[in-house]
Amino acid sequence: MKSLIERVSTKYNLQEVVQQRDNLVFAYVDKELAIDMVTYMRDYEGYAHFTLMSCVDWIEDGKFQLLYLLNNPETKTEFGIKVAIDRDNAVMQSAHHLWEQIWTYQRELKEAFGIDFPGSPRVDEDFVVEGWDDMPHMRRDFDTNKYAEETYFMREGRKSYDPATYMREKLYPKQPVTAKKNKDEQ
Amino acid sequence: MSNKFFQPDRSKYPSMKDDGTLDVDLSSQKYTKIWLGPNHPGVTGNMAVEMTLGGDEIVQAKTHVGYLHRGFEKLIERRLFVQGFPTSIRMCVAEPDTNEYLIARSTEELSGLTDRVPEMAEWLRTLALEMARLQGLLRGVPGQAGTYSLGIGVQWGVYLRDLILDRFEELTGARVYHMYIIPGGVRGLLPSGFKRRMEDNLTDIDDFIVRIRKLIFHNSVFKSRAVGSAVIPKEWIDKFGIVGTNARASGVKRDVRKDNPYLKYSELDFDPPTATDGDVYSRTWVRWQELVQTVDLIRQIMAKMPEKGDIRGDMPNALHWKIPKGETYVKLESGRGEYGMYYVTDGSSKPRRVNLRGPSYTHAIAVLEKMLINTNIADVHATMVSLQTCPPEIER
Amino acid sequence: MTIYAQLGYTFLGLFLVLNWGMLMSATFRKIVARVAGRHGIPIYQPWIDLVKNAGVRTTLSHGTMFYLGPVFRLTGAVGMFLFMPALVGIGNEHWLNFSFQGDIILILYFQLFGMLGMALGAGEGGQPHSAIGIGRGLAQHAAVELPLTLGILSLAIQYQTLSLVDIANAQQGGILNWTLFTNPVASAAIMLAALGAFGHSPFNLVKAPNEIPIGPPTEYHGSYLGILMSSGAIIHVMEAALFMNLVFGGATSWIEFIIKTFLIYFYSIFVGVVFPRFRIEQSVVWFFKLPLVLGIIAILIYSF
Amino acid sequence: MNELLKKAEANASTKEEKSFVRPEDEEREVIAPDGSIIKVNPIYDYFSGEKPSVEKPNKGVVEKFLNWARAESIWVLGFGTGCGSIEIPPLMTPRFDAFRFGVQMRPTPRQSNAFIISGYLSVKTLKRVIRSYEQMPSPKYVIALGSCTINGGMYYDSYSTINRLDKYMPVDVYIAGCMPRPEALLAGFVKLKEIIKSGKGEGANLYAENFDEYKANQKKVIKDWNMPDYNW
Repeated sequence: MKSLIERVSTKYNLQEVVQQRDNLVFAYVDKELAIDMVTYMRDYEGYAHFTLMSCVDWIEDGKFQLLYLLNNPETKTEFGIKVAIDRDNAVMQSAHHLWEQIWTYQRELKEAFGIDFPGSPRVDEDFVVEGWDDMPHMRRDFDTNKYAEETYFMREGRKSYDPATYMREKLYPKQPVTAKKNKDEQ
Repeated sequence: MSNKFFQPDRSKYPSMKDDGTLDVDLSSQKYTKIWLGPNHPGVTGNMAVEMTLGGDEIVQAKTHVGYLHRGFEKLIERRLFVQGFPTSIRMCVAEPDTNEYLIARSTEELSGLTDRVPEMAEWLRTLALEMARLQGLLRGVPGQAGTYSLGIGVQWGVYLRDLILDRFEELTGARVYHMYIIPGGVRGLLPSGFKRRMEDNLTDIDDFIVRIRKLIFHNSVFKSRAVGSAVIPKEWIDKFGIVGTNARASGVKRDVRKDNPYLKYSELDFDPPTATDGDVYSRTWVRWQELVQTVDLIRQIMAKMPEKGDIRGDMPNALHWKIPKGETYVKLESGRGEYGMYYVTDGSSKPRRVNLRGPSYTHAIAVLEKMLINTNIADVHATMVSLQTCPPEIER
Repeated sequence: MTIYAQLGYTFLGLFLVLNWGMLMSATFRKIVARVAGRHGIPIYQPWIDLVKNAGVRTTLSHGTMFYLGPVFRLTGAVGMFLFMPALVGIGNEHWLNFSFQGDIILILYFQLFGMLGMALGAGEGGQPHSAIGIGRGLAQHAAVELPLTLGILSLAIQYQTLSLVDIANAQQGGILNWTLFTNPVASAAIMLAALGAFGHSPFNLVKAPNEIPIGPPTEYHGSYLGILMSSGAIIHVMEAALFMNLVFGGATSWIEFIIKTFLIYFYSIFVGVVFPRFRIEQSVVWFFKLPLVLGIIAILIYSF
Repeated sequence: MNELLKKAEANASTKEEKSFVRPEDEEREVIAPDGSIIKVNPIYDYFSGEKPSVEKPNKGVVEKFLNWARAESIWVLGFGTGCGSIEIPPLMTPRFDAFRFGVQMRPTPRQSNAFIISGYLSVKTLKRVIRSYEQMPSPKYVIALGSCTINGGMYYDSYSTINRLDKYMPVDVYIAGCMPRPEALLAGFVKLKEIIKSGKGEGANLYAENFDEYKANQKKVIKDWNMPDYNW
């Protein structure tokens, strides 16, 4: 695993390499080099099994983080290739020619985050939601609670509590709210 | 087979273009469009297959998912780590315990508390996971014959599955959604007499295994329909990312329990079954062997597991639990194949992103659409069940 | 006997056959349930279903032929009954119905008539599953008819008649006089074809509950479905009675009728419970193999 | 920048015009077998858009007898809409055997008179549920399974699932729990039988009476309404 990381990181200028477990590595790569690197890993390093394509919305940095998680069936290791793309102009090169199932992931990401993958088959079709007219539903700034309250009918009498304050009120009703800080919350 | 005379001339069918479209004029009366599902007894769960038919043969198939979309991944982002539990286990109803393990393991690993989980809890987790696999297989193996309208096996199988659910109820207090595996360990020890009652049920299941073998695998009609139907060639395994029993039936031995052993699987003696043909018959056969193996594994676990011990490690206060920034991917072998969870935290008391990777995501969309082309409409249901498609894990 | 008395007996017989058919279908479901380990439906469930279907308020029509489909089916069922001798033998002349007016060919025609009417009616419903089910049903029916007709023709040559009453009467006087023993090859062809005629698994691809739910009757509801259910009950008994008269020596009393039809019907269930369903081309090929060969041999034996 | 603006404009204009009608349902010209050209509008030509009407029950003993038959022969539509459908197989198999109660599964809406909404309903499924429900002949009954149909349950804040089922169609029996056990379902069937026998199971007429209200609620959540108002 170590030698692989060294080999690849000089070739593709990897950043923030994190070895999470013995068999799991995450690393950032430049957007332009990403598909190239995925192809290289598949063809030359034996990472032939594509496990997962995912996306994280780092809204405070204005970035989407795409993840291509590859698996090597020989060495039983996993390599997560991460790409940061701009949140306002979210376009990424399509990888549908590499594995047959990738167009599904890209179709889902297009719908859930609004990331475009030009050239990917059926990328504009609906995936899970139908007739959606709001902003892409997995973005952080989409407030699902507000949407649900506006769209659906709440039943009267249903209440939600914050568990921490509710338990404190129920268990220690006489204690003032400005009680000592919990010791685990350091 | 004898049906060579009845094969239509497929050379005149239109073929699909690269961008997934098909040049079919529906008003030309040559083709019909039929929806299989969502309201159809022949689909697994709640999904739909939009089929363009030329005669009885499928020219093009498109899967439509999302009928079970609940937005789990969004909801979990709004909930505390511990509140995420009851939400996340409902992601896939077929084997809910797998979700429990994944989310417990991810949070433990990211907060660096993996070694606080006591040994007894690891054994109990293994037991719960194997019991979940067993109840899934008890539905799945006869269910394959059920797709060809051999319903008797299904009835026996579901009855025995109910017995396993009874044991779950005894162990965890619930029938379907158990919430047994929690961060730091499990919720309870084995009740007294559990092993004896479990052994009784396993004896019944042994009986069933023998009978189902006679009923299904020695049945000429089942063979004539399942052999050579819906074949997954070996080259497809990496190309499509096929995992689990579907890959093993095509001769590629891929099992997370062996490849990346988790929990106590390294101490157990088992060998994942394989077959070579990759058709419906071999997939069912592999699953039947796995049923035998799972029964054996549960016996091994109950024999090797210690009688008593700590079941829960020391964990932070659940209401004020914060996990430092990090990310991980945890996976396990569910009855349907590699089942994983990508978990990202950002230092707050709520997860940043949770992404579930279900095996059906590949099997039910890319593989199924490819495989259904040129099959008879009568085989669609059998193909879907043999791939073990489970819609809730596709759309979450 | 006057025509009115004959009509009275015929209607009484029809009533008996209808109820016996419903009881038999309930028994069939009970048996399947018991094999599965269940308690099963109450034995009177089909009658309640019938009343419930009659009480459904909404009735939709897709056109005239949609109305006529169940009517044709019922006509086929009643037609089969009218020209089928229920009981034969001395002293049972009033249970011969109108069989002196027609022969086996007419009965086979009525068997097809119901199906064709159903095909036209269900086709007008516009449901694609119905269309597929009809296509399958007619293809399979053609395959079933071939060995069945060959076997029947063999019997016709053997007994030198096409009249069902004469065939059944010729088999009286002992179990060894049955066609089953006097012409075993033709009997085998007929009884193998009977599996297809009853339409239970493995030949139930017309209705195929988890492929094309549920074939031709998909659009039928309410009273239409009630008519279909009752005509189905009559047809099952009548087909069993046809094979009883052809192969198993007919019946001389209602008790014998009930026992024999039940056993013949049970034979198809017995096969159906443990076998999955064929695909349509497999089913057609199956009838073109052994049953067809047996049918041809049966003809050849009596031709020379 | 200019290009981006143009793209945004293009997107905006297509969004307004975006039609949800499926290609096979679009208005088009079809060549008839005799060669003439016919204009068709499938949604209105192939389906009837007429509103349902209240179908009054019979009076006296007849209706009582029919209600008894309806109660003893409940034909359930085999449409598993949510995760509650995992408890349907145990219900129909040796352990619980609902056949004893006259409960049977039917594969087509035309032949069923009871609808089990098994758990949460996403909007996408709700559309299909409404279609199936409207195709069922009157009298028809709805059993709502699980907490999610009552008040949204644990999906109360989900953007994809509805919260209260009774705003979209009349519900006869609620079975609470997540998930309800098969015994609870059997109890629900017994309750439904009581309701039918006492003549209170008039959900279909309720739906016809308050048709406009139900339709408005349905159209509020189903953004891509591409079917006739009432699916006969």
